[in-house]
Amino acid sequence: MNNAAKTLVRVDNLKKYFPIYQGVILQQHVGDIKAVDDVSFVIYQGETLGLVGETGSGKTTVGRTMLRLYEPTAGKIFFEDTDLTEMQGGDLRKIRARMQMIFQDPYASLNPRMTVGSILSAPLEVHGYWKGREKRERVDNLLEMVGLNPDFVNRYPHEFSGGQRQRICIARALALNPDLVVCDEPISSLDVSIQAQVVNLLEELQHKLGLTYLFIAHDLSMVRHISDRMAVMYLGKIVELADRNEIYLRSLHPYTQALMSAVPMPDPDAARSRKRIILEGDIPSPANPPKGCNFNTRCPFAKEICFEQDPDYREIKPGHWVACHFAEDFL
Amino acid sequence: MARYILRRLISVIPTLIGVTFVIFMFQRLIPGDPAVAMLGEHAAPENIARIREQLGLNRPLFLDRDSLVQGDLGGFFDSQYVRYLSRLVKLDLGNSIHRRIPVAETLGLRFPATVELALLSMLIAIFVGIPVGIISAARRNSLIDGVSMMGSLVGVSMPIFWLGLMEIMLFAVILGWLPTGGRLSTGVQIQSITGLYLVDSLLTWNIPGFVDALKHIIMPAIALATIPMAIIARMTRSSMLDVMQEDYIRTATAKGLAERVVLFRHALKNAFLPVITIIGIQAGTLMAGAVLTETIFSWPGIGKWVYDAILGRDYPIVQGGTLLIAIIFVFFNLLVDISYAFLDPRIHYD
Amino acid sequence: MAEITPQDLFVTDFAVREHRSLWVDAWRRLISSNTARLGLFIVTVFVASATLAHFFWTYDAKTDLDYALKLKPPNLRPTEEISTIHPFGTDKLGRDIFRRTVHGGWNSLRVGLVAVTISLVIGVLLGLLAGFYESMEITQGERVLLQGLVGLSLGGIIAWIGAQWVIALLFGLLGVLSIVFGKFLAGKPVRIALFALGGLLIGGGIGLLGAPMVGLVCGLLGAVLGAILASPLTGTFFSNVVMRAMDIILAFPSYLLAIAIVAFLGPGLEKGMIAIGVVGIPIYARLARSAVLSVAQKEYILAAYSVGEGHDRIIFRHIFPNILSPIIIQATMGLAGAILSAAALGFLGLGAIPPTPEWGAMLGDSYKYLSSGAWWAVLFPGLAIMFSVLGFNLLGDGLRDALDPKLRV
Amino acid sequence: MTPLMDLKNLRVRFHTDEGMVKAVNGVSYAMEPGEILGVVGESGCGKSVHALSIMRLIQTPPGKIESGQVIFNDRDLLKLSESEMRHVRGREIAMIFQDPMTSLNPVYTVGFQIVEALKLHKGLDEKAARERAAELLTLVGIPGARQRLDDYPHQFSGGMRQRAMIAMALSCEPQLLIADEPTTALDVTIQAQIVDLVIRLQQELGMAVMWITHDLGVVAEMAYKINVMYAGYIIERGQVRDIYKKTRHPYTIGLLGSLPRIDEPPGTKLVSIPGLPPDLLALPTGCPFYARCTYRVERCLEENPSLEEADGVEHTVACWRWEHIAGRVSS
Repeated sequence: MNNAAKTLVRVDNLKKYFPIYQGVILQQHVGDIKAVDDVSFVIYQGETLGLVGETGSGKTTVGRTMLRLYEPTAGKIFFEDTDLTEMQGGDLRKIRARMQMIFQDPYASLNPRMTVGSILSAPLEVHGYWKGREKRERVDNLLEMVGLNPDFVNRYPHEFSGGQRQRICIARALALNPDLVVCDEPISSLDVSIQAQVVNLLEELQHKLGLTYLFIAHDLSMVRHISDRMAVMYLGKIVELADRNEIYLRSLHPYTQALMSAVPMPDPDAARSRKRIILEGDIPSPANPPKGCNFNTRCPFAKEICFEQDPDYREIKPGHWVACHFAEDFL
Repeated sequence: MARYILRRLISVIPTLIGVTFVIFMFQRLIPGDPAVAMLGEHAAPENIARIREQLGLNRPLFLDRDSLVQGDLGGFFDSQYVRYLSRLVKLDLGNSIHRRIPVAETLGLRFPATVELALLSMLIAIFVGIPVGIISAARRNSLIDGVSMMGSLVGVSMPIFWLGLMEIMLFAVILGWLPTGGRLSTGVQIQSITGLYLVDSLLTWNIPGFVDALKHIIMPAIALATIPMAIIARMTRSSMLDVMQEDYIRTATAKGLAERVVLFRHALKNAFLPVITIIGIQAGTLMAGAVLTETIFSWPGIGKWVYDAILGRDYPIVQGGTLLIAIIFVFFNLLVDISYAFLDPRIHYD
Repeated sequence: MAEITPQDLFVTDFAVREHRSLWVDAWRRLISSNTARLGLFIVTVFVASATLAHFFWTYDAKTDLDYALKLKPPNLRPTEEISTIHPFGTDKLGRDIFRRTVHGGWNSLRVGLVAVTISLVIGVLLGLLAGFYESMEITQGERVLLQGLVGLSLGGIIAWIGAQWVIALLFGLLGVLSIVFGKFLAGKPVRIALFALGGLLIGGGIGLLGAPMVGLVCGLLGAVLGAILASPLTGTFFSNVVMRAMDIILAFPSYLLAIAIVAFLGPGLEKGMIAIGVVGIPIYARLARSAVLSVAQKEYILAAYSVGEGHDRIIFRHIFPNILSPIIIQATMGLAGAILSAAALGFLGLGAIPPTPEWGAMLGDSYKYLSSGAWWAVLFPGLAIMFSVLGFNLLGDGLRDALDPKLRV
Repeated sequence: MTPLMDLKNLRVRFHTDEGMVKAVNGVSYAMEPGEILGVVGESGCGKSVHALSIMRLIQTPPGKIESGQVIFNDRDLLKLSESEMRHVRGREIAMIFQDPMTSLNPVYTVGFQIVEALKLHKGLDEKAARERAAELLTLVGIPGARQRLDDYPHQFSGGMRQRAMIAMALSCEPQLLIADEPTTALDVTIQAQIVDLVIRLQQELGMAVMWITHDLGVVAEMAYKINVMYAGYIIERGQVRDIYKKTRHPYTIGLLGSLPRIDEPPGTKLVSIPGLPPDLLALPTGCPFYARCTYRVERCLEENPSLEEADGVEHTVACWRWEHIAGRVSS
């Protein structure tokens, strides 16, 4: 993906802190969980940007804050040229039609008391573009598009399997013809054989409808498979962002390198012969991140400066962004 | 943990203020003039005026705006509610209308009788209810389980005053084994130390006194214990069943521990938390149930007294009794929350 | 051997579970359980007999009196002495207990039903809103409303002291202003000081019109209120106010509070209904709130937001249908509890006014005759209470199993 | 060499309201001492149930071991009395579970839970048991082990808890460790730590390990042999290289095809398995994979193939057409 492509979303210095309150009588604000801490990136029209990170890295929060499902603490989010952080009420609801989301848990993201038909027609009703017969046809259409039998409109979500439910979620996200779809771990609760079905469907739909994806997941190989470019998050910050091949072959951040080497490989020869970097210890709590570089508690290369100074997130070569003091040394 | 306990303690204060407020507002529920309601329609006007003055009924309820306009800041705050609160702090609950004696004094005198009854009932409820619940859970869907759960459902559905009457009919009227009511037979004396006759008679080694007290207390105690016993048994069972689904129970079994150890060491402690909550609530409810039970068995406790007061429209007694029981109820709930801190290690960090 | 392509397999082989709505599913589970069927049977018998008796078996309690038949034991066959049949015997006024028990059912069940309806409607509404606004960010419009109302109502106290109702309006306006200019000096102490000053001027200035002391008090209170209004209130505030009020009702054992309320209100069936109903509110409010809190965590609520659905749709289409199960269960059990409470009130002479037949009152009337051997006057109304309560409890237990979310996929 | 464990025709059923769930349908295989066996399959394939049946931890009712033998150290575990079985559990066969967050009792300290097992099986006194527990925690790589004995499980991170679980399982030096998806709930970097730890411990202590997982990637680098399970059957079994390199069952082929690889070249398409796993309430009489199989013929609908020798060492496949498939895959 070259930089000449049209920018669809630009996120500038986005922060989302969840305050922690404590106190015996009056609740006092004693600190923050820095779920997203100063994150900047762009998403180009028609591409898939992958966002990987482990538990607590803030990847889900990035997706939700980007759609203003959470109020951002600071920073700007531009969708085309409009600043989402300035929008309110009706305007926001209108623009939400153009940015949709697919959620992680297909069992929790469909209302068990609503039929598939009413789940899919809800967005159509709210925005009022389709009415009566057109609406019903649109619903049938959507179901066919995601590979479900349109006769299922009057069924309830509990009558479907996880993979089928996730298809319904995809259909709902596509109901309003969005430009951007944030896929928040859409496959992590599905079985392996079903995962591939859903990923193939997503790819096919992107092709057909010209969608732009932000694909959030913890499964590195799957993110690499589906993305054009990918970003790696650690403790609320993006540590590295680059093209999918660049980041695999020439990653410049020790965390990315460790992550890549830790990914299981379904090939006994390759798995046994490769060099693995086993990281020590656990991910620190985002309520109490270490001083200096976030990764210094586990980094095999940490030097003095890493414990004092937060590294800049910089474009080290065209399209390859990294936040490490010694990134130049890995070049 | 200290922080948690402190926080719970402090959170009780607004509740207690609310409780006094509600009880204070009871007076407003009386249709017409409370003073007339107390003295009757035909009371002399000067008596009514005296009562009104005595009870401060001619003061405003909360704040006196007129005093403020005159520049009297003290008078502004001198209201019925403030007076009521300041009397409460001095443990003055007012006087009984009919008997003209302080309510607090009589409450104090009658309190031990109620406590003794409630305590014994609670012990019965706990020592029967919990084992029944455990056995039912351990032998789920067995005959024992079916019978005890059906039994406890009947127990929950039991009008306790009716159960009391049935007991009297069977054991007192038909069989004649037990006395119909009261706390002691005439002529039996027990030296009062704690006010609890069962304890006092044992402390003074007064065996005939103990037996007599026991004979009197056993029927009301069982009647009162029925509902909490049934509720505790049901709660213990469902909580045990929940816990037994947990992964750590499977871990314990996979370690090779005997079923008994898994049940009593690993399941019970976890299952106990909701049971404790129920016990706390039931302990408070027992005091309220005492109004009915004490009435039927002529038990000279607070409940019977409040009942008589309701019939006699002796409002200060009803207010005082209600306040005391509500405070005990709040106290038990507090106790439950604090006991959590000792039972659940996770709470230290909340 | 022709091989099949994945496309051929795609749509045809979808194993979908049998089509059934969740309610139909629950109903099937309900009637497949023995306890629930027994409960349903008992409840039906009581409801049907009471209703039929009320409409088709005339009974005038005021004229029902026959001293000749005072306290006669049950007889199933006319004898020389008693020419009428009394399957449950007669009471102290010679009234047929069977007839009174059947008619008493109408009153007892009615008290339970009305009381539960009162607690259910108010409690669920409060709990639903409290839970919703606790877990959701409120919209700008709701924020203006909330802040304006808080300004208005707290300002009302100051207005009452100052005897100038315009003060309340001004405080309402101050609250709204705080929202409209939410970003103005946000988070800075200066903002609080400015609003406090505004409150001081509104309260003190207008209060001074009355008397100096009034101006002083109103000004001080106004300053405090102004400072409070400086920070925009959140939904949590609303929820806290509601739930603290509920806590206070819950601080009383429910029996006792109902008894005390009726003790002060004076006896009567209607008063009993209200008292039992009011006392039950917090149970439903708490239940609804905690159910809403757990439902609000679900991703389908977030999904509804992200397709642009508004608060009204989210509350009534997404949240409400999903919290119904625990409320239905509780309402059934609550009916059992309310019937018991009503009987207790009646027994204490605080419920139905004689001679209206009501189970608790019938017991209260007759228990003094127990020592003279009239067991039937006590046994039958008591059994009626117990069985009707048991019926609702059984049904509630069955409903819990049928609607239990843990069993649902 | 006599096998450590010999499973013969194990069948497990669950009697539910909806009907009888055929969870495990005649599973037979043998495990050598000191071997690492990978058991792979998607959810509902019976892999966990068969492991729990070996330990006799199936909840009865609704579960029931219908038939079969579990010969372990020359005796049939399924015929032992409950008290004899208790001596097997924890001492001869130990087990660790999927979710370390819920597998430790929250109201007892980690130390207590390890000491409990040591006292039970080793007859150690309190002091010696504590000493040994601290050693075990050190062995599994928990820093400051002695102090951490008195911590409650909620004070441990997920990875630490799984380490503690492993320490507990190892406390009595079992001959077989059954690990039931031990890393599924953990992050990739933590998963790498745990895998590394188990491989190291297996080499040091020489026990056999059964690693149950849905991820063909995880077991590729450590297992000697792999059982692939589907709908309660083992459908392919063999040495690890044969399974990955000479894959013969269409399900295994599909499973491998639907797994993206971190080292895949751009433009790779995932091969998904269409459809859904069969309903265990109503298993077809023929091959359970029939409905999803692209190689199916009429015979597959009528007869269920049993495991037969395929090419490769100890490689068995349950498919009528494996030879035909072998020809196609290699070409």
